[in-house]
Amino acid sequence: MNLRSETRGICLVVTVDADRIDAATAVQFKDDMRRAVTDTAERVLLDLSAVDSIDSSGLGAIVSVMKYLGADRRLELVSLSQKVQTVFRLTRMDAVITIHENLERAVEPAARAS
Amino acid sequence: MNLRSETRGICLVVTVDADRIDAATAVQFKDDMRRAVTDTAERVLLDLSAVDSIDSSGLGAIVSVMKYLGADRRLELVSLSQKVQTVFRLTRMDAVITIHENLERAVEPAARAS
Amino acid sequence: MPPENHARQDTVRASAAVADSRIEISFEATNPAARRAIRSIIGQVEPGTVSQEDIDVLEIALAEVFNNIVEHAYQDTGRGQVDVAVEMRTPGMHFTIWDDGEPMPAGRLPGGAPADPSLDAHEQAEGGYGLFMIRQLARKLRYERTEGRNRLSFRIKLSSA
Amino acid sequence: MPPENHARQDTVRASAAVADSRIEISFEATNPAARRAIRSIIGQVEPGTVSQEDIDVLEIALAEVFNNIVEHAYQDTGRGQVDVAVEMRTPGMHFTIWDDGEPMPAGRLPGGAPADPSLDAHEQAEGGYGLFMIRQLARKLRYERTEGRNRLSFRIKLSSA
Ligand SMILES: Nc1ncnc2c1ncn2[C@@H]1O[C@H](COP(=O)(O)OP(=O)(O)O)[C@@H](O)[C@H]1O
Ligand SMILES: Nc1ncnc2c1ncn2[C@@H]1O[C@H](COP(=O)(O)OP(=O)(O)O)[C@@H](O)[C@H]1O
Repeated sequence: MNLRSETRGICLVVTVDADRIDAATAVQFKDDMRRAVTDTAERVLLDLSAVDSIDSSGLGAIVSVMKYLGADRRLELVSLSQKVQTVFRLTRMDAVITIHENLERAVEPAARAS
Repeated sequence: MNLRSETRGICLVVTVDADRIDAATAVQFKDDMRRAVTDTAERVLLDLSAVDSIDSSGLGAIVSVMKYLGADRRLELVSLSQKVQTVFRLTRMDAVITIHENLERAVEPAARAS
Repeated sequence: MPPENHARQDTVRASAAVADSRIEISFEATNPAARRAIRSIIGQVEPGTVSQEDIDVLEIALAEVFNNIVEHAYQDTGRGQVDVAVEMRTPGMHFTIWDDGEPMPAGRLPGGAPADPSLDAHEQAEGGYGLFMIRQLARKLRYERTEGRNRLSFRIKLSSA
Repeated sequence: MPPENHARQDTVRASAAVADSRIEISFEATNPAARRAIRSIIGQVEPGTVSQEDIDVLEIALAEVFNNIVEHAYQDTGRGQVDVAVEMRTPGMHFTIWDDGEPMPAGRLPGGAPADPSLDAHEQAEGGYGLFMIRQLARKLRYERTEGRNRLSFRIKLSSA
């Protein structure tokens, strides 16, 4: 799993450079994410703009990263494809995790307050 | 098989309104063509612009229409898709039947002389 | 692999009416083979006849079902055959899927569960979403354990584009 | 249909190395089912990895092979099963195709013939183009009649897009 990370103010932006987070790649994603988020800011923005689809294993991996971050740090998602949105909607995960339309919206002050 | 025909000077233009001439439709095509070309001018232009693909059965049906027209009347083809061209090239049928890029070219005087 | 061919026997039984709307696909229980099988099934849909949203739903449902077989029924051994019978029955596709792996827990299809809105994000379950999605997307979902095989059948609605 | 499953037996034999690059597809010998099977096979190609020209060649070759089985081996009865094993082996797809219909004339694969440039258009043959195209497009083409089944195998080259 290719991850690129970059600090933006109080946020760490992690960009996934793969077209799927699925059964075949979920474990790798989880491991690489844990490595990427060590010692970071409060907010981790996961940019999924390159990701076309995700399955329940990928979803499980994202939950596992959230568990790893614990109660004090937050994982938020950015730029979901139609298909990825469908998976978040079907599992009602869209009600418990913050999802931003794009990176600009995610880092603007209003979003920070939400 | 939907065929539309129209007289254009000394030509009868027959337009195929189907996306394939294949094993499933070849017999119908042959029958409908024979009906369409009764008592017509010397040149029959078969407009294939709507046809995406053809197979050897479709090719056989076209040969059968040419046999029906005999030595005095000619069948010429117009507007072949990439895939249809490939079939004519592979079977070397492009060397024995006149193929026009488009209808304008087919009906212009130069083409008539060829 | 013991390919006792129940899929084929069903074909023969069902052949009269639906024969030429039915195709069978078999693959080894690995993730790459499952993905190719999904593309192969989606490829059967006549281009332009079905909305992209319905194609997405088809892809999501099949991925969850096949991944469960690879991961749970065959326990990620990468060995074992998956047989799929696909029938076009307007307005949808009907699937029957067989495998020779482990049965479902307690011999029944688990319910699965969605995210729990009363909990924080980091307190959500890491699993169970697969079956919850399958149950939401598939109609006439039915699981049976017969003659040592798992048999799952369901229908996915496909509305026109 | 007597689905004596030689396709499956071959799977087991060949499974070790190529297992997860192999998918099997079965369908009834009708033109619509053959078309769906072709779409299903083309769908297995990862989108964007292969040139449109190579996809066209794949479609043309499979259409000729399947149409011959529908028309000649099963003589347009619409009854009879066609089993296809598809293996991805870079740089191409390898096919093995079985049917239970009539054997090839004289038990051998005919040559087929192209148009004859020394004849006028209206003097050309009406048939024989199918096999000629198959022979031009397929590599390692091999026909065998074994245990009452026809078995045709060949490879189609797929170069990257
Ligand atoms: N095909 C199957 N064969 C055996 N057990 C299965 C199968 N599919 C699902 N299960 C069981 O059902 C449980 C729930 O499945 P699912 O909702 O897909 O979540 P997950 O795969 O994330 O655990 C699995 O943990 C497994 O115990
Ligand atoms: N699968 C098959 N089973 C039996 N006979 C076949 C098969 N394929 C081809 N043939 C024989 O080979 C001949 C040539 O086939 P082909 O080149 O496709 O031309 P056509 O189908 O137009 O006759 C056929 O006429 C038929 O006699």
